[in-house]
Amino acid sequence: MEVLLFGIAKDIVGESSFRFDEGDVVPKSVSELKQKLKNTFPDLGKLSSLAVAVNSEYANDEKGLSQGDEIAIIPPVSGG
Amino acid sequence: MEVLLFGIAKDIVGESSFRFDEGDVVPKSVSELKQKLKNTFPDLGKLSSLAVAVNSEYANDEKGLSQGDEIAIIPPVSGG
Amino acid sequence: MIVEIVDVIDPGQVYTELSHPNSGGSCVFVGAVREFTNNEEVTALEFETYKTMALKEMEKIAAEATEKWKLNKEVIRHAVGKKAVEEPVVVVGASSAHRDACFEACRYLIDTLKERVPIWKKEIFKNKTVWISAHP
Amino acid sequence: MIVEIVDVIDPGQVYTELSHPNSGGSCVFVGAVREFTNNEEVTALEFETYKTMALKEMEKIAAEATEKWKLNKEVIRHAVGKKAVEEPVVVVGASSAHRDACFEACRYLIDTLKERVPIWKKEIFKNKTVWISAHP
Repeated sequence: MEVLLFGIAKDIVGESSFRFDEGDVVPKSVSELKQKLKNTFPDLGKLSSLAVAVNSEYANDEKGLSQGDEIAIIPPVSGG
Repeated sequence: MEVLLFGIAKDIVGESSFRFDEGDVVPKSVSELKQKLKNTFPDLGKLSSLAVAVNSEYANDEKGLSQGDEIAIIPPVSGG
Repeated sequence: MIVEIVDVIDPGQVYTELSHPNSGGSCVFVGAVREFTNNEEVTALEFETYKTMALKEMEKIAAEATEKWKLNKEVIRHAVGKKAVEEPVVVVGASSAHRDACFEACRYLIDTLKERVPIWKKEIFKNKTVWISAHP
Repeated sequence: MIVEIVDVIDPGQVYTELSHPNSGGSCVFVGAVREFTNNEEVTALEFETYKTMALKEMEKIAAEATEKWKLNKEVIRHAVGKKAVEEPVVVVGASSAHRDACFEACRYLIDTLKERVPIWKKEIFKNKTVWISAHP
Protein backbone atom coordinates (compact mmCIF):
# COMPACT_ATOMS: atom_id res chain seq x y z
CA MET A 1 0.00 0.00 0.00
CA GLU A 2 1.55 3.28 -1.12
CA VAL A 3 1.01 6.49 0.82
CA LEU A 4 1.72 9.84 -0.91
CA LEU A 5 2.69 12.90 1.10
CA PHE A 6 2.29 16.54 0.16
CA GLY A 7 3.07 20.02 1.41
CA ILE A 8 4.03 20.27 5.06
CA ALA A 9 3.21 16.56 5.64
CA LYS A 10 6.00 15.69 3.22
CA ASP A 11 8.40 17.97 5.13
CA ILE A 12 7.43 16.48 8.51
CA VAL A 13 7.85 12.86 7.37
CA GLY A 14 10.88 13.70 5.25
CA GLU A 15 9.68 11.65 2.25
CA SER A 16 7.25 12.23 -0.61
CA SER A 17 5.84 8.68 -0.18
CA PHE A 18 6.24 5.48 1.81
CA ARG A 19 4.88 1.91 1.62
CA PHE A 20 3.25 -0.53 3.99
CA ASP A 21 4.67 -3.83 2.81
CA GLU A 22 3.59 -7.44 3.33
CA GLY A 23 5.40 -7.81 6.65
CA ASP A 24 4.03 -4.50 8.09
CA VAL A 25 0.91 -4.05 10.19
CA VAL A 26 -1.23 -2.42 7.51
CA PRO A 27 -3.89 0.05 8.78
CA LYS A 28 -7.41 -1.20 7.98
CA SER A 29 -9.14 2.20 7.89
CA VAL A 30 -8.46 5.89 7.39
CA SER A 31 -8.71 6.52 11.14
CA GLU A 32 -6.20 3.76 11.89
CA LEU A 33 -3.81 5.21 9.32
CA LYS A 34 -4.14 8.72 10.76
CA GLN A 35 -3.57 7.47 14.31
CA LYS A 36 -0.52 5.48 13.24
CA LEU A 37 0.98 8.49 11.46
CA LYS A 38 0.30 10.87 14.34
CA ASN A 39 1.94 8.42 16.76
CA THR A 40 5.05 8.15 14.60
CA PHE A 41 5.15 11.84 13.59
CA PRO A 42 3.62 13.91 16.41
CA ASP A 43 3.99 17.13 14.33
CA LEU A 44 1.25 15.83 12.00
CA GLY A 45 -1.13 16.07 14.96
CA LYS A 46 -0.34 19.77 15.34
CA LEU A 47 -1.67 20.75 11.88
CA SER A 48 -4.96 22.69 11.54
CA SER A 49 -6.40 19.66 9.76
CA LEU A 50 -5.30 16.34 8.31
CA ALA A 51 -7.34 14.66 5.60
CA VAL A 52 -6.80 11.42 3.75
CA ALA A 53 -7.63 10.69 0.12
CA VAL A 54 -8.20 7.18 -1.15
CA ASN A 55 -7.82 6.75 -4.91
CA SER A 56 -7.79 10.56 -5.27
CA GLU A 57 -11.08 11.21 -3.45
CA TYR A 58 -11.50 12.62 0.06
CA ALA A 59 -12.27 9.71 2.42
CA ASN A 60 -13.90 9.82 5.85
CA ASP A 61 -12.45 8.15 8.95
CA GLU A 62 -14.55 4.99 8.54
CA LYS A 63 -13.35 4.29 5.00
CA GLY A 64 -11.61 0.89 4.76
CA LEU A 65 -8.22 0.58 3.07
CA SER A 66 -7.12 -2.15 0.65
CA GLN A 67 -3.63 -3.15 -0.43
CA GLY A 68 -4.06 -1.79 -3.97
CA ASP A 69 -5.34 1.67 -2.96
CA GLU A 70 -3.47 4.89 -3.67
CA ILE A 71 -3.54 6.74 -0.37
CA ALA A 72 -2.61 10.40 0.06
CA ILE A 73 -2.10 12.51 3.17
CA ILE A 74 -3.71 15.90 2.66
CA PRO A 75 -2.54 18.66 5.03
CA PRO A 76 -4.52 21.96 5.02
CA VAL A 77 -4.90 23.04 1.38
CA SER A 78 -3.96 26.59 0.37
CA GLY A 79 -4.40 26.94 -3.38
CA GLY A 80 -5.61 30.09 -5.10
CA MET B 1 -28.84 77.73 -25.66
CA GLU B 2 -27.97 74.44 -27.33
CA VAL B 3 -29.85 71.26 -26.48
CA LEU B 4 -28.29 67.89 -27.40
CA LEU B 5 -30.46 64.85 -28.05
CA PHE B 6 -29.49 61.18 -27.74
CA GLY B 7 -30.88 57.71 -28.29
CA ILE B 8 -34.62 57.48 -28.70
CA ALA B 9 -35.04 61.20 -27.85
CA LYS B 10 -33.04 62.03 -30.97
CA ASP B 11 -35.28 59.75 -33.05
CA ILE B 12 -38.48 61.28 -31.60
CA VAL B 13 -37.37 64.87 -32.22
CA GLY B 14 -35.73 63.98 -35.52
CA GLU B 15 -32.58 66.02 -34.80
CA SER B 16 -29.40 65.45 -32.80
CA SER B 17 -29.60 69.00 -31.38
CA PHE B 18 -31.56 72.21 -31.53
CA ARG B 19 -31.16 75.79 -30.25
CA PHE B 20 -33.25 78.29 -28.34
CA ASP B 21 -32.23 81.56 -29.97
CA GLU B 22 -32.54 85.18 -28.91
CA GLY B 23 -36.10 85.57 -30.18
CA ASP B 24 -37.36 82.29 -28.58
CA VAL B 25 -39.00 81.89 -25.19
CA VAL B 26 -36.07 80.25 -23.42
CA PRO B 27 -36.98 77.84 -20.57
CA LYS B 28 -35.64 79.09 -17.23
CA SER B 29 -35.37 75.71 -15.47
CA VAL B 30 -35.00 72.01 -16.16
CA SER B 31 -38.67 71.40 -15.38
CA GLU B 32 -39.75 74.17 -17.79
CA LEU B 33 -37.57 72.67 -20.51
CA LYS B 34 -38.98 69.17 -19.92
CA GLN B 35 -42.56 70.47 -20.00
CA LYS B 36 -41.94 72.39 -23.19
CA LEU B 37 -40.40 69.34 -24.88
CA LYS B 38 -43.19 66.99 -23.76
CA ASN B 39 -45.80 69.45 -25.07
CA THR B 40 -44.12 69.67 -28.46
CA PHE B 41 -43.17 65.97 -28.67
CA PRO B 42 -45.75 63.92 -26.71
CA ASP B 43 -43.77 60.72 -27.33
CA LEU B 44 -41.05 62.01 -25.00
CA GLY B 45 -43.62 61.84 -22.20
CA LYS B 46 -44.16 58.13 -22.89
CA LEU B 47 -40.54 57.12 -22.07
CA SER B 48 -39.76 55.22 -18.85
CA SER B 49 -37.76 58.25 -17.71
CA LEU B 50 -36.47 61.53 -19.05
CA ALA B 51 -33.48 63.21 -17.43
CA VAL B 52 -31.68 66.43 -18.27
CA ALA B 53 -27.98 67.13 -17.99
CA VAL B 54 -26.61 70.64 -17.64
CA ASN B 55 -22.95 71.01 -18.57
CA SER B 56 -22.62 67.23 -18.61
CA GLU B 57 -23.95 66.62 -15.09
CA TYR B 58 -27.39 65.25 -14.15
CA ALA B 59 -29.58 68.19 -13.09
CA ASN B 60 -32.74 68.12 -10.95
CA ASP B 61 -35.98 69.82 -11.98
CA GLU B 62 -35.27 73.02 -9.99
CA LYS B 63 -31.92 73.63 -11.69
CA GLY B 64 -31.91 77.03 -13.48
CA LEU B 65 -30.70 77.28 -17.08
CA SER B 66 -28.46 79.98 -18.54
CA GLN B 67 -27.87 80.91 -22.15
CA GLY B 68 -24.31 79.53 -22.23
CA ASP B 69 -25.18 76.09 -20.77
CA GLU B 70 -24.77 72.86 -22.70
CA ILE B 71 -28.04 71.03 -22.16
CA ALA B 72 -28.63 67.37 -22.97
CA ILE B 73 -31.81 65.29 -23.00
CA ILE B 74 -31.10 61.90 -21.43
CA PRO B 75 -33.63 59.16 -22.23
CA PRO B 76 -33.36 55.86 -20.24
CA VAL B 77 -29.72 54.77 -20.37
CA SER B 78 -28.87 51.22 -21.41
CA GLY B 79 -25.11 50.84 -21.50
CA GLY B 80 -23.26 47.70 -20.51
CA MET C 1 -7.69 54.29 -12.72
CA ILE C 2 -8.49 53.81 -16.40
CA VAL C 3 -11.77 55.23 -17.74
CA GLU C 4 -12.29 55.08 -21.49
CA ILE C 5 -14.77 55.01 -24.34
CA VAL C 6 -13.34 53.19 -27.32
CA ASP C 7 -14.35 51.75 -30.69
CA VAL C 8 -13.04 48.24 -30.05
CA ILE C 9 -12.45 46.48 -26.72
CA ASP C 10 -9.64 43.97 -26.18
CA PRO C 11 -10.60 42.17 -22.95
CA GLY C 12 -7.19 40.46 -22.88
CA GLN C 13 -5.38 43.66 -21.95
CA VAL C 14 -7.36 44.37 -18.79
CA TYR C 15 -5.53 41.87 -16.59
CA THR C 16 -2.19 43.65 -17.15
CA GLU C 17 -3.90 46.95 -16.40
CA LEU C 18 -5.18 45.65 -13.05
CA SER C 19 -1.92 44.00 -12.01
CA HIS C 20 -0.29 45.54 -8.92
CA PRO C 21 2.31 44.22 -6.44
CA ASN C 22 -0.17 44.55 -3.58
CA SER C 23 -3.09 42.94 -5.44
CA GLY C 24 -3.76 39.32 -4.49
CA GLY C 25 -6.86 39.32 -6.69
CA SER C 26 -8.46 40.95 -9.72
CA CYS C 27 -12.11 40.62 -10.66
CA VAL C 28 -13.22 41.48 -14.19
CA PHE C 29 -16.63 41.58 -15.84
CA VAL C 30 -16.95 41.55 -19.62
CA GLY C 31 -20.30 42.28 -21.23
CA ALA C 32 -20.86 40.98 -24.75
CA VAL C 33 -23.59 40.85 -27.39
CA ARG C 34 -26.03 37.94 -26.95
CA GLU C 35 -27.57 36.24 -29.94
CA PHE C 36 -31.14 36.10 -28.61
CA THR C 37 -33.38 38.48 -26.67
CA ASN C 38 -36.77 37.03 -25.72
CA ASN C 39 -36.25 34.36 -28.38
CA GLU C 40 -35.74 36.91 -31.14
CA GLU C 41 -32.48 36.72 -33.05
CA VAL C 42 -30.32 39.83 -32.66
CA THR C 43 -28.19 40.82 -35.66
CA ALA C 44 -26.14 43.43 -33.81
CA LEU C 45 -26.19 46.03 -31.05
CA GLU C 46 -25.44 49.65 -31.71
CA PHE C 47 -24.16 51.88 -28.92
CA GLU C 48 -24.11 55.64 -28.84
CA THR C 49 -22.97 57.92 -26.03
CA TYR C 50 -22.83 61.47 -24.77
CA LYS C 51 -19.09 61.14 -24.41
CA THR C 52 -18.11 64.13 -22.22
CA MET C 53 -20.77 63.26 -19.69
CA ALA C 54 -20.26 59.48 -19.91
CA LEU C 55 -16.56 59.85 -19.06
CA LYS C 56 -17.40 62.16 -16.14
CA GLU C 57 -19.94 59.65 -14.77
CA MET C 58 -17.53 56.75 -15.23
CA GLU C 59 -14.87 58.69 -13.30
CA LYS C 60 -17.35 59.41 -10.51
CA ILE C 61 -18.32 55.73 -10.30
CA ALA C 62 -14.67 54.65 -10.14
CA ALA C 63 -14.04 57.23 -7.40
CA GLU C 64 -17.07 56.00 -5.44
CA ALA C 65 -15.72 52.44 -5.58
CA THR C 66 -12.34 53.67 -4.34
CA GLU C 67 -14.09 55.24 -1.36
CA LYS C 68 -16.11 52.13 -0.57
CA TRP C 69 -13.36 49.51 -0.98
CA LYS C 70 -9.57 49.40 -0.69
CA LEU C 71 -8.62 49.03 -4.35
CA ASN C 72 -5.25 49.21 -6.07
CA LYS C 73 -6.43 49.52 -9.68
CA GLU C 74 -9.69 50.03 -11.56
CA VAL C 75 -10.73 49.86 -15.20
CA ILE C 76 -14.02 50.99 -16.77
CA ARG C 77 -14.05 50.78 -20.56
CA HIS C 78 -17.09 50.92 -22.84
CA ALA C 79 -17.30 50.48 -26.59
CA VAL C 80 -19.44 52.48 -29.01
CA GLY C 81 -20.64 51.74 -32.53
CA LYS C 82 -22.09 48.57 -34.01
CA LYS C 83 -21.17 45.26 -32.33
CA ALA C 84 -21.83 41.75 -33.59
CA VAL C 85 -22.81 38.72 -31.49
CA GLU C 86 -20.05 37.69 -29.01
CA GLU C 87 -18.21 41.01 -29.42
CA PRO C 88 -17.30 42.63 -26.08
CA VAL C 89 -19.09 45.92 -25.37
CA VAL C 90 -17.97 46.73 -21.84
CA VAL C 91 -15.16 45.73 -19.48
CA VAL C 92 -14.96 46.70 -15.83
CA GLY C 93 -12.53 45.43 -13.24
CA ALA C 94 -10.78 46.10 -9.96
CA SER C 95 -7.83 44.67 -8.09
CA SER C 96 -7.25 44.54 -4.35
CA ALA C 97 -5.21 42.80 -1.65
CA HIS C 98 -8.04 40.35 -0.86
CA ARG C 99 -10.82 39.02 -3.05
CA ASP C 100 -13.90 40.35 -1.25
CA ALA C 101 -13.09 43.93 -2.21
CA CYS C 102 -12.43 43.30 -5.90
CA PHE C 103 -15.55 41.13 -6.35
CA GLU C 104 -17.82 43.66 -4.66
CA ALA C 105 -16.23 46.62 -6.45
CA CYS C 106 -16.46 44.92 -9.85
CA ARG C 107 -20.17 44.28 -9.32
CA TYR C 108 -20.69 47.87 -8.20
CA LEU C 109 -18.90 49.23 -11.28
CA ILE C 110 -21.06 47.37 -13.79
CA ASP C 111 -24.35 47.83 -11.88
CA THR C 112 -23.82 51.55 -11.46
CA LEU C 113 -22.58 52.02 -15.01
CA LYS C 114 -25.81 50.48 -16.27
CA GLU C 115 -27.87 52.81 -14.08
CA ARG C 116 -26.17 56.11 -14.67
CA VAL C 117 -23.74 56.35 -17.57
CA PRO C 118 -25.30 58.06 -20.64
CA ILE C 119 -24.84 55.27 -23.15
CA TRP C 120 -27.72 54.01 -25.25
CA LYS C 121 -28.09 50.62 -26.87
CA LYS C 122 -30.22 49.79 -29.87
CA GLU C 123 -31.00 46.16 -30.65
CA ILE C 124 -30.95 45.46 -34.36
CA PHE C 125 -33.19 42.57 -35.41
CA LYS C 126 -33.84 41.39 -38.96
CA ASN C 127 -36.89 43.59 -39.46
CA LYS C 128 -36.74 46.25 -36.76
CA THR C 129 -34.55 48.19 -34.33
CA VAL C 130 -35.41 48.81 -30.67
CA TRP C 131 -33.88 51.26 -28.17
CA ILE C 132 -33.42 49.21 -25.00
CA SER C 133 -35.24 50.24 -21.78
CA ALA C 134 -36.80 53.25 -23.48
CA HIS C 135 -40.37 52.28 -22.67
CA PRO C 136 -41.98 51.04 -19.43
CA MET D 1 -15.65 23.43 -19.33
CA ILE D 2 -11.87 23.90 -19.06
CA VAL D 3 -10.10 22.49 -16.00
CA GLU D 4 -6.30 22.60 -16.03
CA ILE D 5 -3.13 22.64 -13.98
CA VAL D 6 -0.36 24.43 -15.84
CA ASP D 7 3.12 25.83 -15.34
CA VAL D 8 2.34 29.35 -16.57
CA ILE D 9 -1.01 31.13 -16.69
CA ASP D 10 -1.93 33.62 -19.41
CA PRO D 11 -4.97 35.46 -18.02
CA GLY D 12 -5.52 37.14 -21.39
CA GLN D 13 -6.74 33.95 -23.03
CA VAL D 14 -9.62 33.33 -20.62
CA TYR D 15 -12.05 35.82 -22.19
CA THR D 16 -11.93 34.00 -25.51
CA GLU D 17 -12.46 30.72 -23.68
CA LEU D 18 -15.58 32.07 -21.95
CA SER D 19 -17.08 33.67 -25.05
CA HIS D 20 -20.39 32.15 -26.20
CA PRO D 21 -23.21 33.46 -28.44
CA ASN D 22 -25.67 33.19 -25.55
CA SER D 23 -23.39 34.81 -22.94
CA GLY D 24 -24.20 38.44 -22.18
CA GLY D 25 -21.59 38.46 -19.42
CA SER D 26 -18.37 36.81 -18.26
CA CYS D 27 -16.90 37.16 -14.79
CA VAL D 28 -13.26 36.31 -14.18
CA PHE D 29 -11.16 36.18 -11.03
CA VAL D 30 -7.37 36.18 -11.27
CA GLY D 31 -5.30 35.47 -8.18
CA ALA D 32 -1.71 36.70 -8.14
CA VAL D 33 1.29 36.85 -5.82
CA ARG D 34 1.22 39.77 -3.38
CA GLU D 35 4.41 41.47 -2.29
CA PHE D 36 3.61 41.64 1.42
CA THR D 37 1.99 39.30 3.95
CA ASN D 38 1.56 40.77 7.42
CA ASN D 39 4.14 43.40 6.49
CA GLU D 40 6.77 40.82 5.63
CA GLU D 41 8.21 40.97 2.13
CA VAL D 42 7.47 37.85 0.07
CA THR D 43 10.12 36.81 -2.45
CA ALA D 44 7.99 34.20 -4.20
CA LEU D 45 5.24 31.65 -3.71
CA GLU D 46 5.75 28.00 -4.51
CA PHE D 47 2.78 25.78 -5.37
CA GLU D 48 2.66 22.03 -5.36
CA THR D 49 -0.30 19.79 -6.08
CA TYR D 50 -1.61 16.23 -6.00
CA LYS D 51 -2.49 16.55 -9.65
CA THR D 52 -4.84 13.57 -10.29
CA MET D 53 -6.96 14.50 -7.29
CA ALA D 54 -6.76 18.26 -7.88
CA LEU D 55 -8.14 17.88 -11.41
CA LYS D 56 -10.94 15.62 -10.13
CA GLU D 57 -11.90 18.15 -7.44
CA MET D 58 -11.77 21.03 -9.92
CA GLU D 59 -14.08 19.10 -12.25
CA LYS D 60 -16.49 18.42 -9.39
CA ILE D 61 -16.52 22.10 -8.45
CA ALA D 62 -17.19 23.14 -12.05
CA ALA D 63 -20.03 20.60 -12.24
CA GLU D 64 -21.52 21.88 -8.97
CA ALA D 65 -21.53 25.42 -10.36
CA THR D 66 -23.27 24.19 -13.53
CA GLU D 67 -25.98 22.67 -11.34
CA LYS D 68 -26.42 25.80 -9.26
CA TRP D 69 -26.40 28.37 -12.07
CA LYS D 70 -27.24 28.46 -15.77
CA LEU D 71 -23.75 28.79 -17.25
CA ASN D 72 -22.52 28.56 -20.83
CA LYS D 73 -18.78 28.23 -20.17
CA GLU D 74 -16.46 27.73 -17.22
CA VAL D 75 -12.70 27.87 -16.72
CA ILE D 76 -10.68 26.75 -13.68
CA ARG D 77 -6.92 26.91 -14.19
CA HIS D 78 -4.23 26.77 -11.51
CA ALA D 79 -0.49 27.17 -11.84
CA VAL D 80 2.19 25.16 -10.04
CA GLY D 81 5.85 25.88 -9.36
CA LYS D 82 7.56 29.04 -8.17
CA LYS D 83 5.79 32.34 -8.87
CA ALA D 84 7.18 35.86 -8.43
CA VAL D 85 5.27 38.92 -7.19
CA GLU D 86 2.43 39.96 -9.57
CA GLU D 87 2.53 36.63 -11.41
CA PRO D 88 -0.91 35.01 -11.83
CA VAL D 89 -1.41 31.76 -9.94
CA VAL D 90 -5.06 30.98 -10.52
CA VAL D 91 -7.78 32.00 -12.99
CA VAL D 92 -11.44 31.05 -12.65
CA GLY D 93 -14.35 32.33 -14.69
CA ALA D 94 -17.84 31.68 -15.94
CA SER D 95 -20.11 33.11 -18.62
CA SER D 96 -23.89 33.25 -18.66
CA ALA D 97 -26.84 35.00 -20.30
CA HIS D 98 -27.20 37.49 -17.41
CA ARG D 99 -24.60 38.82 -15.01
CA ASP D 100 -25.96 37.55 -11.67
CA ALA D 101 -25.17 33.95 -12.57
CA CYS D 102 -21.60 34.53 -13.76
CA PHE D 103 -20.69 36.73 -10.76
CA GLU D 104 -22.06 34.22 -8.25
CA ALA D 105 -20.55 31.24 -10.05
CA CYS D 106 -17.12 32.90 -10.32
CA ARG D 107 -17.13 33.59 -6.60
CA TYR D 108 -18.19 30.00 -5.88
CA LEU D 109 -15.42 28.61 -8.08
CA ILE D 110 -12.61 30.46 -6.31
CA ASP D 111 -14.01 30.04 -2.77
CA THR D 112 -14.54 26.31 -3.21
CA LEU D 113 -11.21 25.80 -4.95
CA LYS D 114 -9.48 27.36 -1.94
CA GLU D 115 -11.38 25.07 0.44
CA ARG D 116 -11.05 21.74 -1.30
CA VAL D 117 -8.54 21.45 -4.13
CA PRO D 118 -5.31 19.72 -3.02
CA ILE D 119 -2.85 22.48 -3.85
CA TRP D 120 -0.36 23.74 -1.30
CA LYS D 121 1.34 27.11 -1.19
CA LYS D 122 4.62 27.92 0.48
CA GLU D 123 5.54 31.54 1.10
CA ILE D 124 9.20 32.20 0.51
CA PHE D 125 10.60 35.07 2.56
CA LYS D 126 14.20 36.24 2.68
CA ASN D 127 15.13 34.05 5.65
CA LYS D 128 12.40 31.42 5.90
CA THR D 129 9.65 29.51 4.11
CA VAL D 130 6.16 28.91 5.50
CA TRP D 131 3.44 26.47 4.36
CA ILE D 132 0.26 28.56 4.32
CA SER D 133 -2.68 27.60 6.59
CA ALA D 134 -0.80 24.58 7.92
CA HIS D 135 -1.09 25.60 11.57
CA PRO D 136 -4.03 26.90 13.59
